[in-house]
Order: sequence, then C-alpha cells, then structure tokens
Amino acid sequence: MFKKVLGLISLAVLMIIAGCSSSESSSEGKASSENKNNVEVEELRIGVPSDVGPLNIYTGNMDWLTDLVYDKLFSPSPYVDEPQPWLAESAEQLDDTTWHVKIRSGIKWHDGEDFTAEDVKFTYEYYRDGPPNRHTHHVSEVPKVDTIEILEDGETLEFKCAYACPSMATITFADLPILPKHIWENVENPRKHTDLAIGTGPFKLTAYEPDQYYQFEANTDYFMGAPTVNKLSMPIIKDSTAMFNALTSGEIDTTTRTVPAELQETLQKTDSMKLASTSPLSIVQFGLNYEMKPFNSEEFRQAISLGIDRESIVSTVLLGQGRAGEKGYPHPDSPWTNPELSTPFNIEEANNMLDDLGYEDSNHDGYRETPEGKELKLDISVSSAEPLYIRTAEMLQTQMKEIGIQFEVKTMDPATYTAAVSEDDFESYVSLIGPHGVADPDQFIMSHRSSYLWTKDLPYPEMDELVSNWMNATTIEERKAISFDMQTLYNEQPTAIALYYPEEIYAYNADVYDQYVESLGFGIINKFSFLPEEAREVSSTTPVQLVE
Amino acid sequence: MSADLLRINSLKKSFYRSPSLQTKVLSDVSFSMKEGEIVGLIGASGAGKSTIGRIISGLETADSGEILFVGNELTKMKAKVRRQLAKDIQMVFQDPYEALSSRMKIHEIVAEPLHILQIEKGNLEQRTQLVKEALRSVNLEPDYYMNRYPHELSGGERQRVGLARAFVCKPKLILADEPTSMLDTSLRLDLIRLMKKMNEQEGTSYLFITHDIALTRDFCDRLIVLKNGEIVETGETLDVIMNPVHPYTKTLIEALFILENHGG
Amino acid sequence: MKHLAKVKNKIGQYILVIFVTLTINFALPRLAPGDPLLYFFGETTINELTAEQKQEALHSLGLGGSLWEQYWTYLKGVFTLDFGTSIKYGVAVTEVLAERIPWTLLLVGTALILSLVIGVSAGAYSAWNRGKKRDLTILTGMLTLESIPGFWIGMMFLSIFAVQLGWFPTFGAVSMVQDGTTWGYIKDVVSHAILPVLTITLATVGSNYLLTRSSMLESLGQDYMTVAEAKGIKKRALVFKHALRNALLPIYTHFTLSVGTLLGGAVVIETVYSYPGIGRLLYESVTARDFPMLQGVFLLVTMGVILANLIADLTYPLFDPRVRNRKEEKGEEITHA
Amino acid sequence: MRKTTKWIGLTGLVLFSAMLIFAIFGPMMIPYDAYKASGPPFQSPNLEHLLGTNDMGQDLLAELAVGARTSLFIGIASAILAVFIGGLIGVLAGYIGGRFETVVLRIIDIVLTLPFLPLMIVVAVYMGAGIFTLVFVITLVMWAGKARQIRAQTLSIKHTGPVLAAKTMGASHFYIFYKHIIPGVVPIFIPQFVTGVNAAILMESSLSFLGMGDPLTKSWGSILFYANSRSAFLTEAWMWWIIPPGVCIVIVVLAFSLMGYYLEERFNPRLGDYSVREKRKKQLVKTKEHHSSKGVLLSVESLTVAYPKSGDYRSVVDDISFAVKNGEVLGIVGESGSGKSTIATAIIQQLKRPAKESGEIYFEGNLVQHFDDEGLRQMRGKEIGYIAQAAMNALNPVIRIDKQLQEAIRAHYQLSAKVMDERVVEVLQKVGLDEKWRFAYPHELSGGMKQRVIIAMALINKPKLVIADEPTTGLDAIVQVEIVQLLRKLQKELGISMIYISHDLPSVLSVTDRLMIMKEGRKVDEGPSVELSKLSTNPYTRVLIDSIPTLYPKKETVEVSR
Repeated sequence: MFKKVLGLISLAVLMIIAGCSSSESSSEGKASSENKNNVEVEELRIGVPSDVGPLNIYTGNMDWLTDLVYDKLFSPSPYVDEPQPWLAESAEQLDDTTWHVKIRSGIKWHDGEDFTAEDVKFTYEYYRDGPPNRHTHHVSEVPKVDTIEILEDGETLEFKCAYACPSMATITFADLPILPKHIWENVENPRKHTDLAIGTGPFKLTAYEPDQYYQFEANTDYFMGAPTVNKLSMPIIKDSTAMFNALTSGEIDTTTRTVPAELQETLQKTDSMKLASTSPLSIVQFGLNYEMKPFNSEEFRQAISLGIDRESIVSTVLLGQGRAGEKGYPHPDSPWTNPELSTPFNIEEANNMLDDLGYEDSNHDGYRETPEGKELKLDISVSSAEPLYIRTAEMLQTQMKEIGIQFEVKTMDPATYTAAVSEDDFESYVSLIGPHGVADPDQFIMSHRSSYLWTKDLPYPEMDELVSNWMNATTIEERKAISFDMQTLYNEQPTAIALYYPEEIYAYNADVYDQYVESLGFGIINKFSFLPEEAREVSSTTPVQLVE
Repeated sequence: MSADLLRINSLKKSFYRSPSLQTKVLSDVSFSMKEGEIVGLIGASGAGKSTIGRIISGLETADSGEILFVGNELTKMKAKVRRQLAKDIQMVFQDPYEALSSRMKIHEIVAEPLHILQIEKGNLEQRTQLVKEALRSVNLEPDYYMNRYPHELSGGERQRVGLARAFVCKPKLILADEPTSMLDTSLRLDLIRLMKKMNEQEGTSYLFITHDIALTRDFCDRLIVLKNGEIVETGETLDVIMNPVHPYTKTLIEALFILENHGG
Repeated sequence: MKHLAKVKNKIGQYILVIFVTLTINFALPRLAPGDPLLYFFGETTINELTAEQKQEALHSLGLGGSLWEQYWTYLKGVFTLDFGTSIKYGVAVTEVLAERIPWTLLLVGTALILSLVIGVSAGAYSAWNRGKKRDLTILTGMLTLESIPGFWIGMMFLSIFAVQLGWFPTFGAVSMVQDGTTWGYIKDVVSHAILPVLTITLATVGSNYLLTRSSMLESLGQDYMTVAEAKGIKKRALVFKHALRNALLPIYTHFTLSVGTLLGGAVVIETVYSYPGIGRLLYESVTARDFPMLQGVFLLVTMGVILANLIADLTYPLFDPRVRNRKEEKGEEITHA
Repeated sequence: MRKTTKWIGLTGLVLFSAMLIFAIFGPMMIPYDAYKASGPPFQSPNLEHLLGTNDMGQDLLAELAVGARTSLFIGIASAILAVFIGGLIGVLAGYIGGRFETVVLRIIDIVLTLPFLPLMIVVAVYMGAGIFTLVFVITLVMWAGKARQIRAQTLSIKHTGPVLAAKTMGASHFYIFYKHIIPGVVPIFIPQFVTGVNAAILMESSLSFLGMGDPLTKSWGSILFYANSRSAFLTEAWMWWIIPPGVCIVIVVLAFSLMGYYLEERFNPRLGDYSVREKRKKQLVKTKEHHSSKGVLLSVESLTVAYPKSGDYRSVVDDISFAVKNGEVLGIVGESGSGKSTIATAIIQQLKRPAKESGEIYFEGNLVQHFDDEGLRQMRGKEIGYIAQAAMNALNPVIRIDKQLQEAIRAHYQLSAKVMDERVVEVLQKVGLDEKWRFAYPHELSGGMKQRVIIAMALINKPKLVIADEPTTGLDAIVQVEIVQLLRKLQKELGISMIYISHDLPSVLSVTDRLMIMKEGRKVDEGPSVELSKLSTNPYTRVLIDSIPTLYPKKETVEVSR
C-alpha cells in the first residue's frame, strides 16, 4: 500500500517534470528556428564521460568544455607554437616585463552586457589575488604579474611582471579564461558559485543536470562568426561500454571518450562512423617517490628507466595505439619540448648500474637486495578505476623482475590513490598527466617547485641553477633553450618516467557532422570544430586525421 | 528445623507488560508439604498452578514470598547454591513430545541430571547403573531403550523416560506438571502407578499439578484447589472429593461426575 | 495506553539508532584518505597549493575547522535539511537529491512492486502445486534467475535489446530532446525505464518467490487449512483468503526491509544503464569524496532504511491481529497451553 | 515428491562438485599460468587457447580456473565467517535476552543501514585491496542478517522442554548453551551458510565489477571487470570473455541454491508435508440405493489407507467397515496413532498425500470416491460438518470469527450480508457464545470458546453428518464437560448423525450410541456403547474401560451435594 502511494507520488512528480520540460523545449524550438541562418547542423549530441559542475572555473577542470563558454585573450592554447589573438586584438611586449594588450570591441557577454577591458583587468587580478585554481599560477607565480592598468583608450591594458615574462602571450594569455566582472565581483565565495557559467564564447550553457547532461546553445552573435551547430547536447555517460553502446545505437553522434584500441575495428565497420586519430599531448608515466630510498638515488632512477621496455607495453596494453615513451618527458609533440631527448631501453646497462650501486641478489631469490643486504620490495600504486594503468603496472612488475627489482602492484580506489600520491604516501605509481602538465613549459617549472616532479626544499643544484637562468632569460628563445637543457637533465634521472604517449582516437558519425578539426591537446571536440571556416584559420588548428 | 519438606509463604506473582497493565497470577499463596507426602494442586487453566511449579523449580521468580525447602530459603539463594538443591527437586513436564531432546539418546537423557549435578563424576559404570535402575523403575527395559531416540518411542514411553530422568538422582520432591494430560486414558493410570510405587519405595514426595481430579483420588494424600491465583480449598483428598466446600471445587467435581455417569 | 508506551520505547530506540548511524555516516568517509580538494583542483594543481591555501579552500567549501565543528555543522544540517553545496556538482545537495529521488523511486519502486507481484503469485502457485512438474519448472527457473548477477543480466539486456535490436535507449532516464507532449515524455521515460526495471525485477524476483513458496507451504500445512477445506469453500478462497493471507506476513516484513536497502543498493544496475539514481549518486560521491553530497545521500538512504523498519514495526499489527493486543511478550508464557 | 527433491539436491551437489574439481584441478591441468601472458592479447578461441586470451594475452580458461578458486574461497570463507560471527552473536543475544539483546538488535539495525561502498573503501585502505578485504567486508555486511535469524531460532529453542528441563535440573548456563542451544541452532546454520555463500559470490562479482574488488587477483568478478572495461560487450569477445565467468557464477550459485532447497525441504519441519491432491475428474457416481431405505447415512466398506514408510506402504487404517444411521452417534475410540483421525479425513476425502486409499465410502448411498472436486466441495460443510481438534490452529488466525463463519455459509448459499450475519449470531447463540465475540480474532478467545466456534462452523449449514475429531483434547475438565454436553444437546436438537472420535473414553461413553474400538488401524471391538462398556469381553476394550480413573468407585454410592 505504502509503496503504491509512493509510486503514485513519483508518477505525479514525473508528470510535473514532464510538463515543465516539455514547455521549455517547445519554446526553445521556436527560438532556434528563427535564427537558423548560419547554422549547418541543428543539434549535435556528444557523449561525455564525466562532468564538472555548472562550468565554474573554480570548481571544475575540463578545458575543452569551459572553452565553449569562455574565451581567452589568445587562442587556441598554450600548447601550440604561436597562439593567435582572440579576445585580444593585438598584444606587444614593450620590455622584459611589460606587455600591452588591446582588446576587441563590440563583444557582448551571453547576458547581453558589454565585454570591456575592465573584465580582463578584473579577471587577471582575481586570479592573482583570489583563491587558487588551476589557472592562477600563470599570473601569481610563473610569471608573476605585478600590476595591470587600463590605458586611456579604455581598450588597452598594460601588464607589468615581477620578472621577465616573455611567454605572456604564448602561455598566460592563451590559458586564462576571461570572466565577466559584473557577475564575479558579486560572487562571495567562488567555490560555492552555482550559477550557470556566463562567458563570451561561441556557446551558451543553457542547462546542466548533474551526472545527466549539459546543454548548449549557439551564441549567434559570436564575434568570430555564428557557430556551425545550433545546439550541443552532451549526455554524461560514465561507463565506457554504455558510451559506445550509445554511439553505435545512434543515440549520440560522437563522444569525447576516446576509442579503446580493441574497439577500433568494430567501430570502423559501422556505417557512417569515422575515426580520427589525435595526439593528446598526454603521457602515461611511472612516478617515483624521489624523497625515499632507493629512488632518492639518481642512478637508481636512471637504472629503472633503462630497464623499461616501453615498446612492449605499447604493443600489449595499447595494442600499438600510442608511442613508446622513448622521447622522455615532457610530451615530444609540444613545441616546448627538446626534440633530442631520449630514454632508451637497455637492460644490460640497467643491471650494471644497479650492480655498481651495490644492489645485488645475495640470497639468489631472483631479486636484488639493498646494499645493506635487506630485502627490497617496492609498491606500484595505481587507481583501481584505471584498468589500463593496472595492466601497465603489471607489465612493469614483470619487466622490473628482469633487472632484479621486486615490485608489487597495489590498487586503491581513485580518491585514495590521488590522496596517496599528493601526500607523498607512495613508493611509485602509474598515472596519466595531461597537456597542462606536460605541454605547458611554465608548468614544467611549477612542477619542479611544487613537489610534483621535485620539491623546493630538496637540494638539486644543477636544476636550481637552470631555473634561475630561466627566470632571468628575457626572450622566448632563450627560455626555450634553457628549458631544453632542463629537460635533458631531467630525463637523465627522471622522477616521473614517461612510459608511453597515448594516441587518442575519436569516433564520430560523419553523416550528422563532419567538420571537426584537431586543436592540439584538445582532440577533435573543441570549440573550433563548431566555428566557421574563418575562425578556424585564425587559430592554429589542424584538419582531422582519419584512421584508415 | 521443621518437619516440612516444602513450605510456601505468601507467594505473589504478576506479569508486567507496562506499569499500567499487570496480570496477577498468584496472590498470596501459602501451603506446605511434609516429607513423603503427595499433594495434588488442582485448578482450571489459568488458575496459576503451573506458575507455582515453575517458581519452585526456579524457572520463574516470585515477586514476593518465601519458599522454604527443608528449611532453606530458595528465593534468597544465589543461583549457584540453588542449583545444588536441584538434586532434591526434579520436575516432570506436561508434553512428552516436547520435553525430551530429539538429539539425545534415551540413556543420555536419563543421565542428564547426573551429568549436570556431577553425581558419580568420572564413574561411568556407576552412572550407567543408576540410569538402568531408573529405567527399570519406570518399567522400561534398559537394554532395549537405552540406545534409542525419543522419536522411536510412543507418548507413554516418552513420559516414562521423563519420569526416569526425574527419578535418577533420587530427589526428595518431584514437581509433576500435568504429566498425564497428553496421554491416552489407558496410559494415565500406568504413570500414576509408577509414581506411587516410587513414593512407596523411596519416600519421594510429589507436587502433582493437574486439572483432572479423578486422577488424584488414589494418588494424592492431600489436595489444594486453586482458583485465579488463590487457594480456595485444601484438605485430605477423599474429604475434598466427597465433601467439597467451595463452589468452585464443587463445579470441578460435578463436571467429572457428569462425564462418569454418561452425561447424567 | 499500553501500546503507546511500547511505541515510545521503540521510537526512542530508533532515535538512538539514527543518531549512531548518522555519526557513522559522518565518520566513515572521513576515515578514508583523500578529500574533496583533490577532485576540486586536480592532481597537478593540488601539489602547488600550500597548506594554508588548502585550509582556506576547505573552509570556503564549509569543510574547515576541527572535526567537532564539522560534526556540529553536519548535525545542524541534518535537522535543517541543509547540506550545503555539492563539491563535485557545484549545485545544492538538496537540489541534486530532489532531482534523483523520483528516478530512483520510479526505477526501484516499479521493480520492487513487479518483483513482489510476480514473486508472490509464482510462489503461491508453486506452493499450491508443490511437487508437480509446474512447481519444479518454476522453482528451477526462479533459482536460476536468482543465481545470475544483476549487472550481468543488465549488460546482456543492453547489448541485445538496446544495441542489437535497438528497441530501447542505451542510457539515462529520459532523452534530452523531447517532442514537447506529455504523452511523448511519458513514453520516453517508460522506454528508458523498461530495461533497468526488468533487470532489477529479475534479479530480485527469486527471493520473493522462494520466501512466498516456503511461507505458503507453511500455512498450507496448518490445521486451519484442513478446517477451511472441510467447510467446502472454493479453491480460490482457500488459496488467497486462507493460505496467502497468512503467508504474506513474513513477505511483508521482507518487503518493507528491502525497500530501504534497494534505495541505496541499485548502484550496479544504475551504473550499467547510466541511470541517474540515488545508488549511482552515492557511488560517484564516494569516489569524489564529495562530503556534503555523501552526507545528503547517506541521510536519505539511512532514513529510508530506518523508516521502512519503523513502518514495518508499526504496521505489522495491521496485518497480523495476533500482535495487536498480545497478552505477553514473546517467550514469556504465563500459563501452560 | 521426495524423489524429485532428492534429485534437485543431487543436481546441486554434482554442479558444485564439478566446479570444485575445476577449481582444484583446473589450474593444474591447464598448461598456462593464468598470471602470465601466454599468447597475443585479445585472441579469439583457438586450439591453443580454448577460450582465447584476455587483454594481457593470458589464457582465459586458466583465468577462469584460478578465478574459481578465488570466488569459491571468498564465497565459502565469508559465509563461514558471517554465519559463525552472526551465529555466536545471535545465539548470545537470544539466550541472554534483556538489555543485551536490545543493544545487539539495534546494532544489527545499524549494520544493516551501513553504507556498503564507503565501508569497502575504508576497509580497503586499512587492509589493502585483496581477497581478505573482500571477505572481511562481505562478512561485515552479512553477519547482521544471520544474527537476526539465528537469534529468532535461539529464542524458540530457549523455551523448549529440554532446555527448561535442564534448567530445573540445575544446569549452568554454560551447560545449557553447549548441550542444548548450540545443537539446536546449528542445523539452521547450514541453510544460512548456503544462502551466505550465494550472497557472497554475487557480492564479490558486483564489487569487482564496479572496480572495488581486487583487480589484481583473478576472480570471476575481476575477469568480468576487465572484460567490461576492455569493451568485450561491444565486440564479439563477449562470447568467450563474458559468458563463461557469468555461467560459472550461475552454476555455483545455482548449485548452492539447489542444495539449499533440498536442505530446506528435508530439514525444515515448518514447511510441513503439504502437497496438492490430484484434480478429480467427473465420473458417474456409483450408488447403493438400498441404503436410504435402511436409514443408513454413511457406510464405510473395507476402508484401507496406507502411507509410504521406509520404501513400503504401511496401513494406518486397515480394512475398516462401519455404518452410521440417521440420527445415530458413533464413537470411534483408540490410542493416538490408531488411525481414528485418518478415517475422518478419508470420509471427507481430505487425506494427506501421498495416501493410498482402497475400499468404498458411501454417503447417502453415493460413492464419495467418485465425486469430482465440485461434488466434494458441495458435500463438505453442507452435508458433512467437520469439527477439528481444539488445537490452537484450527481457526485462521488472521481472519475475524464472523468472516470465517460467513464464509462457511457463502460456500454453499447465496445470502445477503444481513441474513448471513443473523445466521452467525444465531449459531453462536446456539453454541453458547455471546454474539459480540463474532467480531473477535481467534487469538482473543480461550480454548473452549474456540472449540465452540469450530462447532458452530460445522453446524452452520445444518449438515446431515458431523464428524467430531477429538473435540475436547487439551481442554480442561470443566470445559470438556461443557463441550460434550453441548454436542449432545445439538445433536439431539437437530437430529443429525455424528461420528465422535476420541481417545478419552469417559467423554465418548457419555455421548455415543454405538462404539467402535480401534487399535493400530484395525477394528477390535464394536457395539452399543453401554453394553460394550459393561459387557465386552475383548481384552483391549477391558483395559481401556478399566483404566478410567473414577472419582467414586462403583460400589460406593455417594450423593453429590449440588
């Protein structure tokens, strides 16, 4: 009886919801049919594997998604060689520490307010002084922006850095989304700001239902031209199988979840499905706790690196869909990475190094003991939600046995794993690091200061010297050169060993939409894929590479 | 020391469910028994007669009152000491199908009191002897019955096993709670006779709880009639049967009379 | 009245249970390592933060202060039904819950009722025909059903009915785009719900069936059945009025208990079908260490279970007149039979 | 029926043994190490790898065999632990009772609301992911339910005869505990264990599937975890990567379910021995016309009823013949087990299965064995009233008295509610019950009152024959007399025939016209009641008659003061 009542209530609730949403969708329908002029596709459905809230910069990190709503001064990202002005009309470096940026005029926020230089000034100051998020170190630390002034014309801003900042335009300007001052100055606690994001970008966020979907509508007044898609619907589908089920059954048109190697063949057979290959600028790495024995020894770390047969990991775990991490860290496709880097596989040398270090198998159990004669057994921590990395770790375990080092794989739930890694409560781990970590050169410096790759408090004279040289360098070229040296140094004794550079494959239904472009590090689902030809040309995007 | 085997002084007992609701089961019951005496406790269902038995045997505690057993105050005893007295007070239950553990063999069942009271501990032969003796005293051939399970026995045989269990440690007092009510007519007298025999041979006393006055006639020395938790009449068995005083006793007897005379 | 005192005592005990459970719910996620900041900032950024910055961030999320302070805030939140903002979703916890509850009720509620109806009728039918071929056929069928893991059924259904045959959608509770009519919406909701409902039903019907069967057999063997049959009443009345009504008592208890459990227990099925229910919300929140969200879900599930328990306790007398005014507590027999 | 039950149990055992053998010997027989790559990844089945390989190139068959070990271990270990812990706590709670019990019960409530997933994570953090963690968590979740059920069982044992007896013998708690409570509870441990194994195996697979198990240990759940995360459902790999572990789970769980079913059917006394009687087809009813002319209402001719016992059929009623005339009261007397009640149920054709019946029963000259179901239904309650033993269970406990009475009318007559209620009031008055009791439930009545209701129910349609099966057993003397008098009065008033069955000779003598004495299924003596009681020379009859205890020995004549 009780259940029946509940059932009726829930049915009633459903009816009400039905009423509400149906009225909503019908009104939307009318609106969209009115301004259909520039539109190529009415609606595109993109499956996304996770969500990040109502696109508050402070609470979620999914760059390609926030990018749809927000614009940056430069575009597309810090991961390309030369980002181009976007919200900025132009930018010039006056001296080592001063930049002038002129913003475009006539741009409006999604709520109709005018976009002004005030917004830019506000945003940069907010990032610098306010609570930290993933972007803030680009103004508060590397580089450090001291003052921001709006010049008399009201459209030009002057940025003054604390020390030389040659890469402002290529990195900072290309990375920081601009927030609307009129909204954010009233936000009391940015982390509890739950309103839907308002930006200047090509798409307006019209609905967000946690764990269910995002809905975007084209910003037809977009300053780079009206988007080619009128409506973006993004159901959130966590499970990989469910996602590709939806794709094959035609319920979604494409997905940001990349196609696993084992599925490639099946999807390729599906009519109207096209597969595009991209380089995602990410690395799957074998992180070592450089603060503990035996990983505190540079030679030991190097021996480990020499003992890894990256090629066989790629062929087994990825079925060849990726490149072996033999070009070290950071990502070799980034313009900021030294192309000469090399992390070879050489068991003999690894063995010799370990012998020299005094790690010998004194009890003949097949594993080396420490120089003190104690048993040596090391853990590889890995998140239980990442079967691919578990497999990778299992392969590492086998490979390390070849050079006599005993490793044991330890799985834990994702949050426990991340906590363990961030609190240095691990011995080694396998995980993925994305473009922000391995393609943004400033981040490489940050990582060395923050304890990610190294920590400030631990002496590392060679690196410290390079870092201070880097700080003092005033041109991008100079910095690049120093960066290359730092990278060479780093890869000789890596604290995080690059295992492989995954290649990511996107599948999409070409019958519905076939205008995708790749934006380096973002894959094919990025805002430029939905902008008209002119806009794509401005930013350095590349046509998609189809998998045959 | 008094000559009384058992003396009950103003026993009271109620059952509580909540402060507002309590059922009086016994209100101020007093009586006594002499050694070797057989006393019948008569009453209809709900009169409280079983409760008296359960209180004496320690299955329940009284709210107030005294129980003197050979001069020992039972209610104030510690459980451990109280248990020692169990040798002298044994109980026979109403339902022969329920009272014997289906998992134990007959000899185990009969030996259980010995085991519990640690009589002849370690002397297995002596124990077996006692068990056999007890079985014989209830006319069960030990060799045939010892290794059987209760479910292989008829109701009458089971009740005799129950009796043998009570006899085995030669108690002074046996509380027999309607031992015959579940038995067929022909078996009732058998059981009564066995009990009587034990009384004559060993001087065992019985507190015989029943609603069937007819059974008490040749068995009990004295009757106590209980109604709604109060004693309404006591006296020599024949006296009570022949000259009931209390109307309740009269009704009880009349009822039987009617049955006996084929409906009168 | 006597009944009242008992109810009071019972409610008192429940309040204690609720309190302890709430405390466990508070403590449990905090005992696990990791905090919501990791989810918030991501692995790279969190390493760049100083201890003060982390503290500040926690504070701004309402998770600052000592454990006692947090506990106090939590308890206050429980009573005012204000759990704050979900860290993961950046939306008020109550809002997320309000959105999820109808879906869970629709899914689990329908499945529970279906499973009950099917299980009870099959169980009763089977018991009535005990030993016959049809009893054994149903029995083995049900036992087999009960042996299949729910997620496995779900995956198979999804592959066959949604992907291969394309009869049903593969994910979610409702399509994002509607045709605008109420009827269309209902059709859409139903088509999304059919497979998961069926899966939960199949996964739970076995236990309802077995319980009904054995409890039916128990009451079929009772003396009152012989008496009722000897009255010459019709077979239908015999089965439904006499046997089933008695057999339903343990089933009712089982049912009320499973209401609460299933509320938070359909995680796996909801994951398979990407259905936005409470179970999956719990799973997601645990993974993200989204404390405010977790607390909200916990409270909901706990209250569901305890409420179901309480309802079972209090309504049982309606179904069984014997416990309505029993003279004594269980096992305390006053007089002999 | 027993046979099929046995077969079902056996099937379960065979399935389980097969899986056990696979688990024990499988890993030895299969030439591949499940933990080592033995071929290229993602291979479909071939001669080398019968089930293909997984994403690491490990042999799937080898994985399955090793997984069997893990899954069985987790299932059995968790079930043992949960039953053991739950059992101990449940037994203690049930036995000790009082506040301790309340506390335990509330703890169980709390445990049953524990959020499973965070619990799993917390435990995994402190114990590390692994099979022992799984066992621990599953036990932690499962023990409470077991404790609850085992407590209930303990409660029922606590008040049984043997325990009370031991108490009066002065047994210590410890003694009672290990000698009576534990042996009494342990039998239900077995079905609890069986369901526990099932639940644990399913739980393991679900947890592993969600990735919360131990992905490094091969179990059926973790195989499915990898299969799912490596898209096996989307490719044809599901046939060899998903079906086999799923089938393994089903086989083991089913095996335990089947064995559990067998144990339940075999050892749960509460399930009773109910089984449905065959449907009766319509056939021409054989008649004996001459009966009615002689005033014979019922005649039973060489009735034999046998039940199977140890492979053979044993007669409980053996070649019994008798007749009941109109208005006559026949008494059937005998010890319990002499077959008296079987005769009663045979007359109304309600013998429990699998009875074997021969001989003929004529009611009003018609052979009742030839009645179809509807014909029997018409006869029952309308022509023949049945008064069952005054046992506690003869009335349906959840239905109000008036409903139960009305139902008896409605089965045969279509009357308005008002008329029916009047009939109910009337018949209640007739059996000497205040009409207000019709609104009561059976448990609200005393034993004597219940018996009156049952009599009322049997008489409500004014049947021609009433069968009273031990109507006074278990009632105390005063009530017995009242019931006996009532029956006789009603019988005379209504002029009905009656069969009065009892082992209580005095009450029988006072009601019946004729007596039939039975022993072990056979008729040993028959004759008019008074004569029989005084003159019978049959030794068995004499024993019965002589063993009647009398208040007033025959020679004495005492006046009872009224």
